[in-house]
Amino acid sequence: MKFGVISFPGSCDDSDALSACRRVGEAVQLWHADHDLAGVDAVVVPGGFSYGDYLRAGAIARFAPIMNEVIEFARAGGYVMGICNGFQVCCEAGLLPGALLTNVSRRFVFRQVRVRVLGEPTAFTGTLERGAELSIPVKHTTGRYFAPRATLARLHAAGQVVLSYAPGENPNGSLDDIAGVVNEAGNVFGLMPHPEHAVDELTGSTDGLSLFASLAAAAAA
Amino acid sequence: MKARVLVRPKAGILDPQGAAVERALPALGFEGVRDVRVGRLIELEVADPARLEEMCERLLANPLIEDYEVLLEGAGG
Amino acid sequence: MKARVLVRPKAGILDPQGAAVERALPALGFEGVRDVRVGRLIELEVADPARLEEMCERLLANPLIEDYEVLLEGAGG
Amino acid sequence: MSAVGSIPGVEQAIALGLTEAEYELVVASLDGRAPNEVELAMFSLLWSEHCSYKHSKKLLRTLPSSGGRLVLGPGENAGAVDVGGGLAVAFKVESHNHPSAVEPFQGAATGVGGILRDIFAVGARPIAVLDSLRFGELDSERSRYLLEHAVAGIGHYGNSIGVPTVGGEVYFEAPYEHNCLINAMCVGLIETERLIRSAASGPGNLLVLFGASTGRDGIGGASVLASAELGEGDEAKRPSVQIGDPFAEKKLMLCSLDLLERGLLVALQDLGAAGLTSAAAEMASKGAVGVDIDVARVPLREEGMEPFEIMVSESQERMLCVIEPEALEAVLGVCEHWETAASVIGEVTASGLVRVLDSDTLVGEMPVAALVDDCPLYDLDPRAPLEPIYGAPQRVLDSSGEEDPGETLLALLRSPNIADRLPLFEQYDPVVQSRTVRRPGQSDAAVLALPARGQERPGIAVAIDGNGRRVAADPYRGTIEAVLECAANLACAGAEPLGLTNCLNFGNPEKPHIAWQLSESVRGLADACRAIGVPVVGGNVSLYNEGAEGPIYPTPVIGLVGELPDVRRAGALGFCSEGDRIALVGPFAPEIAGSELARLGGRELPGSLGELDIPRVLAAQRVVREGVRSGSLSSAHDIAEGGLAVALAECCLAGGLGAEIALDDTVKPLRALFGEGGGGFVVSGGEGALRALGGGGVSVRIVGSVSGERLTIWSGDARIELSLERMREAHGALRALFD
Ligand SMILES: Nc1ncnc2c1ncn2[C@@H]1O[C@H](COP(=O)(O)OP(=O)(O)O)[C@@H](O)[C@H]1O
Ligand SMILES: [Mg+2]
Repeated sequence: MKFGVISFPGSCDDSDALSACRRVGEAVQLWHADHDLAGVDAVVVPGGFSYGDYLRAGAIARFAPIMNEVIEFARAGGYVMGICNGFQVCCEAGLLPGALLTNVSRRFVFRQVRVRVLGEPTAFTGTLERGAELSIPVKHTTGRYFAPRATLARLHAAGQVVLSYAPGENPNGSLDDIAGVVNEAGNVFGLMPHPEHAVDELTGSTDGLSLFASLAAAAAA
Repeated sequence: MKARVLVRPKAGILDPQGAAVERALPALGFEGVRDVRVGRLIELEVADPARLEEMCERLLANPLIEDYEVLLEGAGG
Repeated sequence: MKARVLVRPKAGILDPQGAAVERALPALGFEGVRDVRVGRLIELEVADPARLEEMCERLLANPLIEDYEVLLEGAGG
Repeated sequence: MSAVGSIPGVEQAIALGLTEAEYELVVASLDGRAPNEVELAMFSLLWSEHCSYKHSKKLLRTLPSSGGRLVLGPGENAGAVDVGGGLAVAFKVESHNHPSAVEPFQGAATGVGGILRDIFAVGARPIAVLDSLRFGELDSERSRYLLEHAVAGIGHYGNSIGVPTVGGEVYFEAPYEHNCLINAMCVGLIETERLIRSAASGPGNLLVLFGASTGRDGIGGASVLASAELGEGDEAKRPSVQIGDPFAEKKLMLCSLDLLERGLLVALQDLGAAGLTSAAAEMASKGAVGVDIDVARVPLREEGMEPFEIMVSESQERMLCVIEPEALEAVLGVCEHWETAASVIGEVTASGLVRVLDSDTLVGEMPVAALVDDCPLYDLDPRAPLEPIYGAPQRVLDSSGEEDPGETLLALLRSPNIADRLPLFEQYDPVVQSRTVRRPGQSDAAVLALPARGQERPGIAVAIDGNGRRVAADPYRGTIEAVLECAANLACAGAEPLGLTNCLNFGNPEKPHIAWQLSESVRGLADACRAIGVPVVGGNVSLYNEGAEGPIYPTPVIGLVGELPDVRRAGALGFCSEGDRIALVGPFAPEIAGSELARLGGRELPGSLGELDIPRVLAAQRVVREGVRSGSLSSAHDIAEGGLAVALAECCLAGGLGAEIALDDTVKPLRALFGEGGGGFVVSGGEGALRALGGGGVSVRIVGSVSGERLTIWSGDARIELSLERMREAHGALRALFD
């Protein structure tokens, strides 16, 4: 099973995501200017500050050549996981509902938070119990999840909210404590926490590994 | 032609920057200020103003969370 | 009274955002765009517009690196 | 020569910061010819304190700067030490004080950008940033403004570029009210044999400028600014604020490292203070060659820039490299891949001259040696002050502290110099790059894993330290204390020092008492480095940090890098297991004078500090380090600001566990609880493990156990009993600043 991790100019957590993926499968780097996905089974759009986060987080990266391929890949049911900046890019690209706004604190926040796995198992949470709590760091300035109320109702009803900040842990003011959502088809996942920074006891926690493992299993199936 | 694009958070969406400014003003002795919203200003020189609308829709603003307004040089505001 | 404050990077001051937008536009098929500057838009309801200058100097803009311009409702742009 | 352009006079030279005598020297070094505008601008910058170190160079030469594991010493953009496995760690701390006082967000941000460039200028990949900050008391609105924006600026740059900010320190003291200090340290990793120097060589080789285009940023900025006391004149200096672009720097960094990987570079140099002028002259000087630069070939961001403006511009995110002509195509290709503009702006010559051309017109011609070596170095005229230089700190605690030790401890935990720094460092990303084994708040030093060697998991620990108030009380001993405390922080993580960097932040060295602080402090620094057996690999000096209100506290900021054999055994500061015994280790001789408690009580600084028994301090550090490395200790924390009681409270809060402590009443309770003085550690572990630390001249006193959810301390008849909750609430005092 092969992951592809995109590198945009300004991506920061791309190599972290690569090594996280390599713990559960093969992984290659995909360059923003490339026009094909090198036959990968799943795409990770990593964290960082693509194009400096200038104008609006994810707004410019969304138009990188590689994103056309990612959009096509996703439309065809391919698995895509957008982490932090990658989540913002996926929202801007219309692959995921909603948008991410400046934290209520107006500041960058790094914090090890507890997040809960919700809803029915998805390709990204398949190996996890519903209600399982994971300790994963967040680090962002623009992580406040927003969607119109009607959309939120639909997301909840359809079980598309798959990750939420545990009570009292919401670091950014996200509506309904939403930390991660999937698209209607369930093949695109966006989350603000950084599972690639929770794959080794030595550097904090291994709770993020299960998300990559779930994805690897789903993509291999 | 010189154009200005004003982008603001949609009504009803919490605007922490605006709220912070509103909180800070009285402390500086500025009373009677309400409804502060902080958005983005984009100034640019365009060959074909007809395409500004499309630029805003696709790049300069995110219609889900932001309203925008285009001011053309001399066309007044 | 409703007022708008347009804040932009001073002429000559580096504007990384403007430069990034300018580089991005052609890739989206928008040619012929120059001199892009990205700043802030602040909209507010003020009781006493006479004090807006001072508000800009002290809080809304950073006079070291930013110019500002006050537009009053109806007073045109 | 045929240089065109108006010929300024001595007045302009003085306006640019040169003395009349220096101007005469410039004329002499040009064989009697008065320098033109371009030349005068270049001389005035290179001969400024900031670039020439004319008041500190002689002192710096007294620092031990060789031996140990040094592989690259002072003189290059950053120094480096060998960390085994064919790897070296390059590191340096640098100040950006004056630009930050003018515009804190951009000043701090570009400070980080500048030190990052110094690290990748030697070929190392930046793996960590640390910051050291000083502001006035927090009841000052300006101090709160500077703090908020400087922290945001540091985070903005480090977070965006993807280098973790893993540690730092901050103090709030009145003498910094008008001269805040913003020092940043960067640590980089590189295969030792890839280290690259900045010496230009090979006449005919090309000079390639790459990165951002050149604007009027910082013209009359850092160099001149940093060489004169901030005063009324500031307004004039303001229009030239430098704006940092971490996105451009990230591409510049990856591009530089890629060029090195491919072996395309002869030499590499960052553009910092004095921009192209300093970069070109330094490269030529180090290589004993000449350079021709054509300003017409420098990509500009603004219209109508004068040749001299181009030569001194401090636009950020630019690098200069020397390459062989054959490599040009390949170099341009790599730059294009990284979306980084690059242009040939000149070439290396055998002339020994820096020649500045504007297309075909020669607009400046100066001997490299005159620019770089002929700047006069001044002897200081150190004289110990007869009266105290600094007034007593403002009193914020009305009680002496005796009445209710519990309340006193809470007041100390609340003090901005002791309160939890979380609200600051949670604005920094400490984990990007996946190396961070100990983040801020987990251990006294940050710990970073190095690439695994088979089963081995080696790592490094880094810390930055410098209590200006104690250096003000006693420049010599205060500086030794700072170095030993930094080493103690490493010991608590289980690391042994390999190399030291420093930034000397002082007032006006032309004043005898400041000269005295500076020379005493450097003497202490040199002695301390010899004592711990590490070389000084590099650093920075920031002088003239004073204004009408007087000088800052003398503030040598110390950065240490050390090694750990096994990061799986990295130390932690928090108590972590109920029932563990707690010991006080080391020759700890607490004094109230000069302590944080004395500060809160508004007491004058003492005229001197108690002498440290250095061999015994080092012995204590050794046993703590060994105890951590062997895994026999559960926690280790050094005793610093606020004394033993604060150290115990910090261990409780970090671990979420209480403790019961009984101190023998050999010393007065207040001193035992809150007195300060280096050399002491609080450690926890099994009784046997703690006893095993003793002997070998190391005093180990078991004082209690880890237990429950409250901290209880008996000291003579004084008693403290506080819940974790109350301590946490007090310790969180800084949070309010960021809500
Ligand atoms: N306090 C100090 N201790 C040791 N070396 C120092 C100190 N201050 C400056 N240096 C060394 O002097 C050289 C010039 O410093 P600097 O001008 O700051 O370099 P750069 O311009 O690359 O930042 C560097 O090699 C630096 O390490
Ligand atoms: Mg340098």
